Amino acid sequence: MKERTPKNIFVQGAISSAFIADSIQKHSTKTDIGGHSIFLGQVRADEIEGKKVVAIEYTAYEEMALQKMHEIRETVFAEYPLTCMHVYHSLGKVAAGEICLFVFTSSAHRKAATEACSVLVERIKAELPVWGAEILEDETHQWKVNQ
Amino acid sequence: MKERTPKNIFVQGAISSAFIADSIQKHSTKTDIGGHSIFLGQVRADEIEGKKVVAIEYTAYEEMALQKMHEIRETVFAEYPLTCMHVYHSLGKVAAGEICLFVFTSSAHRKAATEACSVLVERIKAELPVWGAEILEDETHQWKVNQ
Amino acid sequence: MKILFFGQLVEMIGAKELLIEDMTDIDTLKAFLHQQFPLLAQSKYIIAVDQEMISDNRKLENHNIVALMPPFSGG
Amino acid sequence: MKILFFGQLVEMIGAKELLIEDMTDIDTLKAFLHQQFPLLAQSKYIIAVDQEMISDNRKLENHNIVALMPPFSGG
Repeated sequence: MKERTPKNIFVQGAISSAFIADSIQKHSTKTDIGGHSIFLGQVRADEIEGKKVVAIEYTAYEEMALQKMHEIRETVFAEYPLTCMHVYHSLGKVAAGEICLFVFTSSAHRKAATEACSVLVERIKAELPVWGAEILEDETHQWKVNQ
Repeated sequence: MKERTPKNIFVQGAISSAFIADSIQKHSTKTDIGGHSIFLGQVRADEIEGKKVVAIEYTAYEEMALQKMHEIRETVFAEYPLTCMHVYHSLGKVAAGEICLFVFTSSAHRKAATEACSVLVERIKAELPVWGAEILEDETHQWKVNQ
Repeated sequence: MKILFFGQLVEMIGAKELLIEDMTDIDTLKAFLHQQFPLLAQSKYIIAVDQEMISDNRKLENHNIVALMPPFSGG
Repeated sequence: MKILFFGQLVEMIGAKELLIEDMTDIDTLKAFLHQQFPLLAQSKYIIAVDQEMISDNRKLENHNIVALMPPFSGG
């Protein structure tokens, strides 16, 4: 297995559509790619006991999360014939309607990219030490629960 | 089932990353969305008998393709709880490294968006009357075969 | 009636569209086209009448639009 | 040793980090913390020692970093 050093996946605040566009654009020089699969997590304005979620504030055990992501990355690269894999997760406050997770996989044929992207999203949500506090419109908050 | 009139999915030439970014950005007002799934088809510079593919030129039976896409859209909307569904396919010449297919689904919870996106890509490739001619570096061409 | 050709069939026939009258059914039309364009007889294609894909023989009238389509390769 | 708290546990403990010396093992540490912070005893959390998730008891030394983590909710 190729050694890869842990990359930073965390960005402060929301992930902008310009950042995503830039990331897509950079792949136009990789002409062995036939398909890209992208997952974007967006903050929902859920209603909790009559109060709307206005943002999610994310915190993480960063060092451990990056190490864990490194392991996930290696496993997924070993299992799927991918050309590229990029993961970005927000820290801090992300308003409802904004993007908080960006998972981007590319491969020669679509199946690998699509499957790897799904696997990554599931593993990121289940295995990374990251926590989201849902900030409500009255400035109280409640801790997000996955699934 | 809600009636939807056939939308045009065809764009002349490549699909730009700016167009994709714009499309993502427009969804920030839809705060009931929790996940977006995107598939991008990119033209590969395959080598065919020693000659590189420099572009694919797409043609379609447009009227029939739009009608068929309309049917697919209705079926997928009926089967998955989606908030949004967008499909764009290139016509004309798309250079190697450029994007020729953009499928974009959104839903409250990620599963619907992810599954619907995969189903759409498969059905688009199998059922839409669209043809791609692979233009080689010596200006000859050969007709693309799916799978 | 209008006969439409797509993809590699356009090159084979040398036209995107032909006007042929009084073909009573699909089989008659196919026999006629295969005689005129022998390469077509060896090609894989499917037929749509008025945008509806068909696999069996079927009566035709002059107002029908018949499309000959090689295997799809979009995406 | 350094004890790290995350998510809702930070609010419960009132700190992101505590320094507690001479806890011989995880069970001893947990008993100590549960006594100091009774709400913690009723909370769901998992423990990592030096970033490695553990489920059973385990000896501790003062250079270890122990993290108490409520269920993850990233993404």
